[in-house]
Amino acid sequence: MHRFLRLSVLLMGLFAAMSGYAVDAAQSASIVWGETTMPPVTADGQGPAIEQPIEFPHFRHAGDANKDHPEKGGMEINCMYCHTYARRSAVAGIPPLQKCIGCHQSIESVRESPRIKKLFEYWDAKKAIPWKKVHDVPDYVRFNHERHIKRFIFQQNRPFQEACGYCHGNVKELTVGRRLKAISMGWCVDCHKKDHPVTAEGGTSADGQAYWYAYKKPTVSASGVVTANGPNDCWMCHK
Amino acid sequence: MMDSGFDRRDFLKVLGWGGTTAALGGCGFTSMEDGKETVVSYVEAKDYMIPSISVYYNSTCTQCDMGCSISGRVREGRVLKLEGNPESAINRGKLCGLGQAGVQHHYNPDRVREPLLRTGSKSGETITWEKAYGLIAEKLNGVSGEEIAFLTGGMSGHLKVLMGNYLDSFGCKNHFVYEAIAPAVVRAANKKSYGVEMPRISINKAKVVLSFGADFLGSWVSPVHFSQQYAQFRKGVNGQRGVLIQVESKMTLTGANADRWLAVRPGTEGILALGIINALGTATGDVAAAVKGYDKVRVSKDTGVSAEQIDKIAALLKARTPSLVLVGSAAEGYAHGSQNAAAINLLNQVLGNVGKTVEAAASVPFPQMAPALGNTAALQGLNKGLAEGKFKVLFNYAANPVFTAPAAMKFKDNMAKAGFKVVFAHYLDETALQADLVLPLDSGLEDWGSHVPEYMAEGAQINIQQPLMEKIHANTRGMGDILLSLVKQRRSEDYKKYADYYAYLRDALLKNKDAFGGKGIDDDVFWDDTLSKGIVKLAGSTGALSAKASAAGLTLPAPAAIDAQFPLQLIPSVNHSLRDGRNTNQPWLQESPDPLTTIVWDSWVEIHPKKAAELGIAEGDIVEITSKNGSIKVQAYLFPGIHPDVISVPLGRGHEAMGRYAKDYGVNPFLILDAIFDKETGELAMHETRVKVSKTGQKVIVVKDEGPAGGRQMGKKIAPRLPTDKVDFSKEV
Amino acid sequence: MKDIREDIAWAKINKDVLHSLENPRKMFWVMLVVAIAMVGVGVGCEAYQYITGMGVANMDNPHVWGLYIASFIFWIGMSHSGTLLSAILHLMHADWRKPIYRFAEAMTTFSLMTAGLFVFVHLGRAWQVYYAIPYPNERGIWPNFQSPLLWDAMAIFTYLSSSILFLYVGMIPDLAICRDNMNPGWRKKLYTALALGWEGTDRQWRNFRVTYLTIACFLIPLAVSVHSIVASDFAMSQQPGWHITSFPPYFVAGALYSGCAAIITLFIILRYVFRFEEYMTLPILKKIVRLTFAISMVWTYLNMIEMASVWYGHDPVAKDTLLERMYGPYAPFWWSMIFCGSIVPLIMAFKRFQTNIPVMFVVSLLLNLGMWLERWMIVSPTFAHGYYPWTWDHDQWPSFVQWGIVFGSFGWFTLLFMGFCKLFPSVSMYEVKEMVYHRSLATKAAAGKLEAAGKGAH
Amino acid sequence: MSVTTLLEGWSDWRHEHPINDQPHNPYKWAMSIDLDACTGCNACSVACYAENNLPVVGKEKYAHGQVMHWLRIERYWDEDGREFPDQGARFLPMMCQQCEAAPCETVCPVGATNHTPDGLNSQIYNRCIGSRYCSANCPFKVRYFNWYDYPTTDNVWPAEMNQQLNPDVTVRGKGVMEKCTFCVQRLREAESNAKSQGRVVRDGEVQTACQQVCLPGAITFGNLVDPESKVHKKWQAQQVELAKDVQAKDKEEGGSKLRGYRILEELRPYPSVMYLERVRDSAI
Repeated sequence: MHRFLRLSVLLMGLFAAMSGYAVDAAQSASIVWGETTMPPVTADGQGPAIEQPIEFPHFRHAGDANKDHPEKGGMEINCMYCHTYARRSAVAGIPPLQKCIGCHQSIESVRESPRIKKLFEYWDAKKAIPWKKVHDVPDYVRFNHERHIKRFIFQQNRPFQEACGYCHGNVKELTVGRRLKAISMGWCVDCHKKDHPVTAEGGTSADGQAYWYAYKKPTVSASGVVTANGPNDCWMCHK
Repeated sequence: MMDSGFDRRDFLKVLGWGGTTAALGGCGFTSMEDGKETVVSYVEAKDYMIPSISVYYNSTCTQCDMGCSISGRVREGRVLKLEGNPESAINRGKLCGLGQAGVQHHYNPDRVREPLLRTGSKSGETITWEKAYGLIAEKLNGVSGEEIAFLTGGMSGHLKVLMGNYLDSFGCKNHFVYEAIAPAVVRAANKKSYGVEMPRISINKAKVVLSFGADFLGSWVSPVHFSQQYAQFRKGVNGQRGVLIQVESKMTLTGANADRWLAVRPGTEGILALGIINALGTATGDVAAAVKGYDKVRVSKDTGVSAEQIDKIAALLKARTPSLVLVGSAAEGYAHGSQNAAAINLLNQVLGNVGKTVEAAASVPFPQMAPALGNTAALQGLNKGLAEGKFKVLFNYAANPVFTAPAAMKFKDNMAKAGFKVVFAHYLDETALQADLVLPLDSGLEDWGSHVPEYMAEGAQINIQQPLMEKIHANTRGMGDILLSLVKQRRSEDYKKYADYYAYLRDALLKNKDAFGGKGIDDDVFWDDTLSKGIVKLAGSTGALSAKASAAGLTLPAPAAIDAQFPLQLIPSVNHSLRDGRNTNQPWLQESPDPLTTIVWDSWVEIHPKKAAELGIAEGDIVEITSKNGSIKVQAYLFPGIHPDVISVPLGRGHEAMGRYAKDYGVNPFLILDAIFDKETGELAMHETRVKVSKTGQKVIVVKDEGPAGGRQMGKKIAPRLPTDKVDFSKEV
Repeated sequence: MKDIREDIAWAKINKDVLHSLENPRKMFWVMLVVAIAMVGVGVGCEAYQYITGMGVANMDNPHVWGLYIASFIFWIGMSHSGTLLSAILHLMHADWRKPIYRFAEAMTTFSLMTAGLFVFVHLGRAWQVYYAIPYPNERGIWPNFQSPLLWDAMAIFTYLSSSILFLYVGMIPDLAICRDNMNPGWRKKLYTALALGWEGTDRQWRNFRVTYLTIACFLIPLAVSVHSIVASDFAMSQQPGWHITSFPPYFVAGALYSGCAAIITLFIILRYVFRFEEYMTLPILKKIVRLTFAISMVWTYLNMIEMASVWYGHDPVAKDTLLERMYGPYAPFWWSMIFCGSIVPLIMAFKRFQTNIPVMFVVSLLLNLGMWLERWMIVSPTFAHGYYPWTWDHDQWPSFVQWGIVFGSFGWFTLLFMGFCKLFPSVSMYEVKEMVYHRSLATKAAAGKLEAAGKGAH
Repeated sequence: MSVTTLLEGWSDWRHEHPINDQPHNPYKWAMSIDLDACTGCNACSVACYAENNLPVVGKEKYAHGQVMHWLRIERYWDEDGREFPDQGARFLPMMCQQCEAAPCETVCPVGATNHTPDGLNSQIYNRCIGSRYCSANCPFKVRYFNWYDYPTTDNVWPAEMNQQLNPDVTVRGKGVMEKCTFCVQRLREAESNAKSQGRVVRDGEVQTACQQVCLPGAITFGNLVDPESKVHKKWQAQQVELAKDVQAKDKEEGGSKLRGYRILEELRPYPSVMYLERVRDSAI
């Protein structure tokens, strides 16, 4: 009988611990639940390192300038200068080869470096570079770059590195791009559950009616600033 | 799932952007594949090329000859969907199901991909185009113009011009333009009564439309255009809703939408028309004389339409003007078809509709580009020639006579008599299988072209056809390019300046820039503008119609007596999307139910329940339909909308070739048609075939959308209906 | 017709029951082999369906539920009588239940497990079933708590776990007996582990009784609620023939009915296979039969109520559906359901047959058939004849896959059940001992009174 | 994921009735279909196949009733037993009615079908576990289940054909339910574009595939909230109100001279599709 009681107590304890763990886990969605739709996550909680046809140095282009060693530092180019589609379309796409050449044909200094050589080989052959896809979500998930950029960069004037970096991580320190955040549903939802100040523009009536389907009712502060959550309407991302 | 056959990688090569793949969602096994997928980006991108944003290109639909202008949705280099082009007066931004399925003609897996030489092995040996052209040149060597025959479907525009030039280069006159189900008799009759073959009709202006078997909502002339007129006609002018009366022995889609559908005894449509003229009593002169004998008692006896019904119609036609009388396939398909049509047109004239709802259509001021209209008499001529062995070389384009010619004509055997048979084909259809040389064509969405529609809606227009995407198969060619190469064999001097058909087309259009309203505009600008519009509108010339009613030479035979041996009349009905069977291999059309029977993927014979009871036939019985020229076995469907002495089998199915989606589905009623021809025009009288029906004892479950409740609503208010006096249209918006 | 002997030695009880664990009649092995074969068929069909898609079961678009749901309800229903016998009768101190409640409980557990299988079989994407479980997950969304199907899942899980607990707790003293009487081997180890060191001290007995009673009390409302919830899958929908308030009691009655019928069947089988003639005696059979008869009449009544409520409901569609069942394509099954469910049980009213084993065996099987048909007649006709005439169903006949899996489920149940009876004492030894002890006391007392009376005469 | 979100969010997750729910704003997509104009030509159905990646199941599966057409044309005959249907047939395009109080939504165990802010009845393929309860509870039977894995089935999308698939619409694998979505991919794109320009979608800016192709223009589609939209005007003219189950027309049958009705309204699903009755002339 004692053993029986002890056993049951033990079991209950286990369950409690598990669900507690699950809750934390969900909050910082960094662990895999063994579900087929979850990204494969390497030990450091990042995506796998990926070999690209050309080892594109993000840090050189987007990285911060380095006062004393300019050659080591970056050029602080805006993400959207190359990834120009991101603000105009749901998918960011890959810059056309033309874009790279546009600058590099006039940059003699690095012309002979192996990477640029390769670049020009592709260009002369008019062949598309077979880039490998870095951020892949399941095919029934439709993330809309345009919407997020419109809201966070053009409406709320946040620095592009913060806005882009929120999902893509600190790419400006990388060479070849790599997935730095667990881009999983729970992770997206976490952000959609956060309070965001929203503006009355963009077809959003000021009483926040358009947000009645968000995780929480919008709140309107005394100064008339509407705070609301992102949508939790499934059809926003799954169509 | 990704690894199970449906290869995502291939998909992406075309698709370009992994993020926008049409995904196999819900399968539970789609995994995230960081760094697995290749994202093919553009090398150089025009600024309007944005991933996941579609671009629309205007072109022309080639699914049938009516020349609707389409606007194709193209994304990441693939055409995804076809919409109507609002610029066109013919389809005004709409497109029928048949047109929608154009993409399935384009992407069809059964297209011919390489030139095939079939002389040796029947399976065909793949050869190069050079070899193919060489072969043709060789075969044509020393062959006189009279020994060459060119069989095509309806053609127009510059392709027709080029074709003409090619034939002239041999001094060849044998261009046979063949359409299996064209309104050829009506054209002839119109020519007689109005002076034009295809007048412009305005259903929307009419208060009453009396249609003798003209299925203008389904398959007659330009359903896309007429359906829109019909909508306005129903809305009515100032609340006066239009009334549609349909006279035919087998209910068509139009009949199903009529306020009054009259099951007339087959072949007596003309008599009814005269009877109505008689009942109107407004006719004068020779017309009055001609209709004198047709009092309603006799007419009602002959036609099976009750006398009071005739009076009602006459009264309505008197009361509500203008009206419109249409003559369609049901009236023309007899040995006395021309007479039927003439009588019906006469009614139109007596009612004074000419000039009101029947007007002269604009025509393109370039006769050489005007459409060469197909008919069945042409096939007659060709067949005769072939039988006599007159033709050494036979070219075939956009026609499938082996499938559509009645077996009685023995076309297949006669075709074999031709020495060398070249078929320009999209698919290995029945005719292509008889060819010595099969040359693969570009799809309608890969090819250049210009079309002049037979039916001109408002002003005259020329429709431009341009490729919507890269060729799918490297080794297919456009018909224009092929003809050009062939012409070059003959007259290299005149044509060597044209690299390809595109160059020819561009040059030809720009030559007449001024006529096309491009006066003083830079060539490139005008050309790009034309392409982006997809249409060239021009001031067409319009003649006047002769409104004078004349019954000269109008003699209608008495209704034929029932043949004891073949008591029933076979009406091969025209399905609104399968038509003569050239589109049967497009799965969307196979699976979209026939509107009236809701049957899919198969043929059927429509029998009136009363008749079926007499013959002891139930739905799903496999019955054998026997005519003088053979028999077909097909499932029975009890259909109320048909004259009891008539049975009807839809055309278009029953292919023995043409790929996985068409082969071995249904039966082909063309085969058992009697070779009876219209006395005046020599057109095949499609409705004259007499048959008998016998049960085979087999039974199947009819594959249809309709459930066991059939067309009943079981007392529920699902599709209710109101009489006009219970509706106030003026309230509506 | 003799009942359990009151002077039967306790040692003999142990011996007989333990004997059943050692060597049953040949029939046992025959049944085992047959059962395994049946399971094989079922597994084969399921594998085929899982790989190819639900389509092979030949359901179609209006008609999306088939035999799976019907059988699911059937098995859930069957589970109820176990609870009835062990829990309700336990509280009522009906001592005749004692020799048979053990296998009744086992039946409960295993039929629930079988029912659970059908959930997976029925789902289009069984591999995603965890979406329906309300656990804190990474996706940050819950299942839909409004859906009766979800209540179902929860109720069944609760019922299953608690009935397993009930079965197990009730077995502890017997397991101890097994432990003490087994010669060393894996079985002894097993019993030792499961007996949880039972020594039969007063304290243990006291705790044991309390625990057992508590679970019993907890189980009864649960059992009722479970089948009410299953009923609400239908009653809470909007469909004609389903949207009926009397469904929950109707389902519960049906459940008890099929359960009791099943108990009769198994009673007869066990009695023979494990040589329990001395314990599972005819008087006990008689009592179950009478109980079953009573319930069958209740069911018949509720069945009529259903029709009546539809009739007074003034919903023409619901009426149509009802009539469709009686006269439509499903008529033969509906009428045989009425026959098996309401006519056949009348046989049980006759004393002559109540203890006639062959007759009762056949009758009980017929009753179960009737109950299975009832479930099918609840599910299918509504699909075939719903609100929307256009989609009324033409030929919706379950394919061999559906039949195969249903067939297999019976094998699966038999396999589990017979396996259990071979592994654990299917007659509760300690309770039988109690029973005979109490009875002997009673008779002794009676005899005593008699003697006293005799003396007084003088 | 915490229990608190569940409790907080509860009321927001369920929109059981258009009346005691928040009114739709700024969008409520609705339809009006004029059966007097509809000719039953099936173009809409084909367009739907083209737009929404519907599989062509083939003859055998069609025979088993496993066809996937989201939009079906029903053909009814008069039931007065005359020899000929001499007033023609009645055609009815039937697709998901996007009910405001949808019977399918409440019963889905995993909440794979929900009501959206713009008044649609969403179907989330990747959430669906295939219990098929929604279809069981749908009065119109307009939900279609993937009985097979069509993408990998022969001759459904063989090479080349698969290039026609619309990238904006998920291709469904086996075991999930699907139905008409009012072409949500088009609606959401339009809403998004409008938002970027700081306005609401204009009337006629977005069309459903079936509406776009409908030859006689029988289908009107638009935003019911926008008083200027055609669909709003039509509903108003017919005095059909979204949140009512008895309309002006039902009060005086025929006498009201109105044509607008909603199918199976008495079940109170509050459909978003209004039909206009077919008319036949009484003079002939």
